Amino acid sequence: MSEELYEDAIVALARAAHGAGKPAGEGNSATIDNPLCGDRVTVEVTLADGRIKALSHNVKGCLLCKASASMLGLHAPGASRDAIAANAAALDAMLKTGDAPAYGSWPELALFLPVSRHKSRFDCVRLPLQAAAKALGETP
Amino acid sequence: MSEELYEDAIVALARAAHGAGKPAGEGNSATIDNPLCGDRVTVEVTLADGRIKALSHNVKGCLLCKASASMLGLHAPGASRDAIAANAAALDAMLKTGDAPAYGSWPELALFLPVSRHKSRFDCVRLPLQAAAKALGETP
Amino acid sequence: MRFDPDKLRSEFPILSTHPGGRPLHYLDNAATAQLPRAVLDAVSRHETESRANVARGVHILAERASMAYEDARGAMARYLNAASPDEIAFTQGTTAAINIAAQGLGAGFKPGDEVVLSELEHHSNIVPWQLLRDRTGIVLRVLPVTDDGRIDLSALDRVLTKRCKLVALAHASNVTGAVTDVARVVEAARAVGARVLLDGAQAVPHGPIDVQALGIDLYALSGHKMFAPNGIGVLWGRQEVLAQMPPVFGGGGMIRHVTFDATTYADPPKRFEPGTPPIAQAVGLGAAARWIEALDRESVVAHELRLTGRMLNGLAGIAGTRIIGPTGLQARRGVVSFALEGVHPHDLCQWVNDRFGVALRGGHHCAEPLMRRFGLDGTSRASLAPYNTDADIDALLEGVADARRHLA
Amino acid sequence: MRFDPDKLRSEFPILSTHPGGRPLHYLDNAATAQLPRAVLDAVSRHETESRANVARGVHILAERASMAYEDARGAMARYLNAASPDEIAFTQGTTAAINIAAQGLGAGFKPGDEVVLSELEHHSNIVPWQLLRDRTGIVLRVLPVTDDGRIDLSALDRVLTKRCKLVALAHASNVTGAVTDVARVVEAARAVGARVLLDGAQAVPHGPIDVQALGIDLYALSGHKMFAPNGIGVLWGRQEVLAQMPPVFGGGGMIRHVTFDATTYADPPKRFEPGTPPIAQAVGLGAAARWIEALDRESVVAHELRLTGRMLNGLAGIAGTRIIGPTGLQARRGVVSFALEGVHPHDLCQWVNDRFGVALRGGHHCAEPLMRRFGLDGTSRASLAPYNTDADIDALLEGVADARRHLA
Ligand SMILES: Cc1ncc(COP(=O)(O)O)c(C=O)c1O
Ligand SMILES: Cc1ncc(COP(=O)(O)O)c(C=O)c1O
Repeated sequence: MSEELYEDAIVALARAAHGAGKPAGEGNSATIDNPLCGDRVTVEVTLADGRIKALSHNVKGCLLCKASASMLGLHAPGASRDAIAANAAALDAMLKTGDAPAYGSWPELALFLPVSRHKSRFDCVRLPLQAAAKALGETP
Repeated sequence: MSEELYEDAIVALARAAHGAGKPAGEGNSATIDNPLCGDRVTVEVTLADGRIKALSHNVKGCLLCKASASMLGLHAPGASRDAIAANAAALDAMLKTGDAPAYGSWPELALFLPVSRHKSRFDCVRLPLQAAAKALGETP
Repeated sequence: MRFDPDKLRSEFPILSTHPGGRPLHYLDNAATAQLPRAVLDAVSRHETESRANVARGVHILAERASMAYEDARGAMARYLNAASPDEIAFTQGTTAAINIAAQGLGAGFKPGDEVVLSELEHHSNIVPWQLLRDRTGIVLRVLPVTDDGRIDLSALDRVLTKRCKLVALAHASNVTGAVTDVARVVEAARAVGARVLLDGAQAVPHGPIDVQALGIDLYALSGHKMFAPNGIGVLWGRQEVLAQMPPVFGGGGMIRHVTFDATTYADPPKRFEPGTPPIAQAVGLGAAARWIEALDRESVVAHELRLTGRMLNGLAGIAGTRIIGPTGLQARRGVVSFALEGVHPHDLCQWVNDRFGVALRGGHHCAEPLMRRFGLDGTSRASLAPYNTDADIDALLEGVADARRHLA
Repeated sequence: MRFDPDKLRSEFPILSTHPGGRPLHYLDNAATAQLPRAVLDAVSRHETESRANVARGVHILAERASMAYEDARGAMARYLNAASPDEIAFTQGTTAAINIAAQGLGAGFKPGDEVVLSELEHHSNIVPWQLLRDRTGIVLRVLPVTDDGRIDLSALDRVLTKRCKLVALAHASNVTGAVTDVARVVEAARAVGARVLLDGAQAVPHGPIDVQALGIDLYALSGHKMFAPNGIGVLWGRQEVLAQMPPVFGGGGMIRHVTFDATTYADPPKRFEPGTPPIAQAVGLGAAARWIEALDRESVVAHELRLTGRMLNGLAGIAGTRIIGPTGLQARRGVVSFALEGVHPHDLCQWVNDRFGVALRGGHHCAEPLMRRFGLDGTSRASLAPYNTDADIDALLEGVADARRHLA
């Protein structure tokens, strides 16, 4: 496991920008600010049969935040609410403990493991998942 | 010269309480508080021909303050305004420098020399002379 | 392990100095307590290894400083048994904490609303409410003090009305040492729907507090009286109480967004921490809380009570002394005020300092209304910390007797 | 004697640590400057030899603490060339100082009275005035900022009206480094009878100030940016200005007499220092002022200017960088903000920290209106102190170029 925050894979994930796009206003959308740095993430989700049909996000933020949103955009379509919540919980646990993410999590989660040593950056990675939870009607 | 603040002579001077008495309301009177300890000195002076005819003081304060007021009560009657001011200045200089008081000052001034090492007590000794100056219409 | 005050003393560098050429008998702990190595080292380590501004910084020193600052918040949350670290706002001290509470709560008060204080309050728990009164037209009502220097809680029924919005009292008196019966106060306050603020300046040095068990709403304390540096204190408030309070001072760090038209504010506790906070001092406070927690509480309490008894008995044996406060050991701290007939407190304090190396405090102790209650201009006060010993009390008693012989 | 930054570095213990295993290139001085031995020692000596509460104490530690505290006041009076130490009120920092000024002056403002700020102010010189506006109905007017990040003083004529009571501006910007032409501001303010307050947080670290020569009325500063501990700052005010200000916070030490009916207040500066002040921190601030005064000012200024030039040139040579602020060396301090296209400031700061040991600050720098002026959410900022060297600048430039290669 790399010690470095900005592995090539994370830079590539951010650049891939899966799911990036202005909210079309067709689903439930939610915006969360990072109170520390003024960054802002908007996520819009459309549900069908209790699963996520589509998800788009608009990120004004750092590379870590963009990479995290891209990971969300990659995996959200077709996922259940529970899957989003489980991965958000796995992320929180990984950041807090510094241990590898729980088995069965999205594979890209592991890319963020080095962030666990940088408390000031936790929120950068969390923000997209929190916005998704909020859009899904959960208390973030 | 003694190193001690409370020489017998100072205790005796305070006890002698020359000039102590409630203001009779016949002369000019002035009250000064010690903002630090809440002590209070009132001095009343009666003038005749530019000299002090009578002086009385009322001290709510410590022994140093009472001794200083007693010194004032001893020497003020018959003294000129200038003499009061000169002794007040001599006192200030003595406290500040720690040197013996200026030649020609009231002899009891020297009793207060050890106070020069106790900045928190300067005002205790000064207060009566400041109240006298104020009663004499000078800015204290 | 038996509690050993002499061993404890050795943790405090200043206690082995000889100011003025005499061993130091420091009995002015209610004014400011001394600093143990653990606190001195925590602060200096912080300043030489982790010093940076907090929040928004991603470099390693900024990360360390932010973590240290939030860690201190956690330590104080534990010390007070707060429901969450978010209930801990760092302030400059008790005085700042009470002012912030007064202005913050005051925004919700209407003219005629009542705040109840007591006659034994420190000026820092009087003047902020007077400033608020001048601005908003609230009414201050005052609980009297009994002859033995306690807040007279039998007057609660009479003084607390339906208009009472807040009862703000000392948890322990800085003059008489009396500890307030908080349960009774809380019960009376709840009965009229009022909140309760405690001025904990004199209570916190004596061990952890359980604000939840006390059932109160707000708590104020100072670091420098609990073995921590100057310039740091805490305003604790229940989350919903702090959440209702608007900001008092504005600046960096307490905002959500700023435009010239409209600014939005951060949630508590940040809302009450504008500007760069006293970071190293908070680190010192956290270290102090841990240091106190590590003491054997029962032994320390027993030790201080024993010394308090020795002091009370000894003073009673010197003709002309009068204790201002409880003469027994129930519900009191080791803070003993007394008057010596015919001797001004400053003369007494100076005498015992100059000739016996005893550090007392003399004067009105920022409690003029209480002095008036007892017909005095001031008292002399001896106040204990765990590092005080029999030798300190002996020096005090010898000094007072000697002062009486020479000055009374 | 030639100025030797490497020798100076050796006075700062933290600068020879290797946080994260790399030499420390500390370029976050505008957020908080580091502490020299002289200051660390002054504070620790105070805490272990003279620690006590100030005022009203007659024991030897109390005497020492009071003298040390007043001595620090004297040192700051000299540093600012105040007319008297009584013009120096110690506060928690710049933010507290400006809030006290706002509430204190505000007591004399009427609805419709105007306070003039600028678009580059730190939130600490915006929000206090907004809180005052919300309470009193004053009007805030804002001087715009030029394209090179200076307060646009050509707008003074338009923005200052007869209703203007106060002009409150940064002496130097914490984002662009621009130094304000105070003479021009004072002239315009005097012409409409307005007072002038300067936020000196970013000016005081660079050497003594002459408030009398500046012709201003109030000055605010923080210790932690001028090589002193956290939790201490100064509000300087001309005697007659402070004398007109009512107290803002109440408590012990700022009163003349207290009764429940009416309390009278001490004269400035005590009026603005309620409660136990940050004593040890003031001692540290006094030591810091003396430490700065002892530097060879001309050499330090030349050194910092040279490094600033090197930084500006170097950044200009990296494609995609944009300087926010003056690109020349006239009337500016060694505070350089820049944007790197396609790279978020936090990513840039993290990169140069993790791989090059360079400590920068990224974000809005508590100046959101200024960020909006330049269409940015944040910048990266490098800021100098006398102990910075060419090696620090080289590491910065190398780091930025490297970040661009990997992240842009
Ligand atoms: C220009 C300016 N004003 C005000 C402040 C606020 O100072 P402090 O946070 O020390 O109160 C700062 C620094 O943060 C600043 O750079
Ligand atoms: C009971 C009480 N309340 C309030 C204060 C004020 O605390 P500080 O001066 O640390 O703000 C003190 C101590 O001075 C105190 O003893």
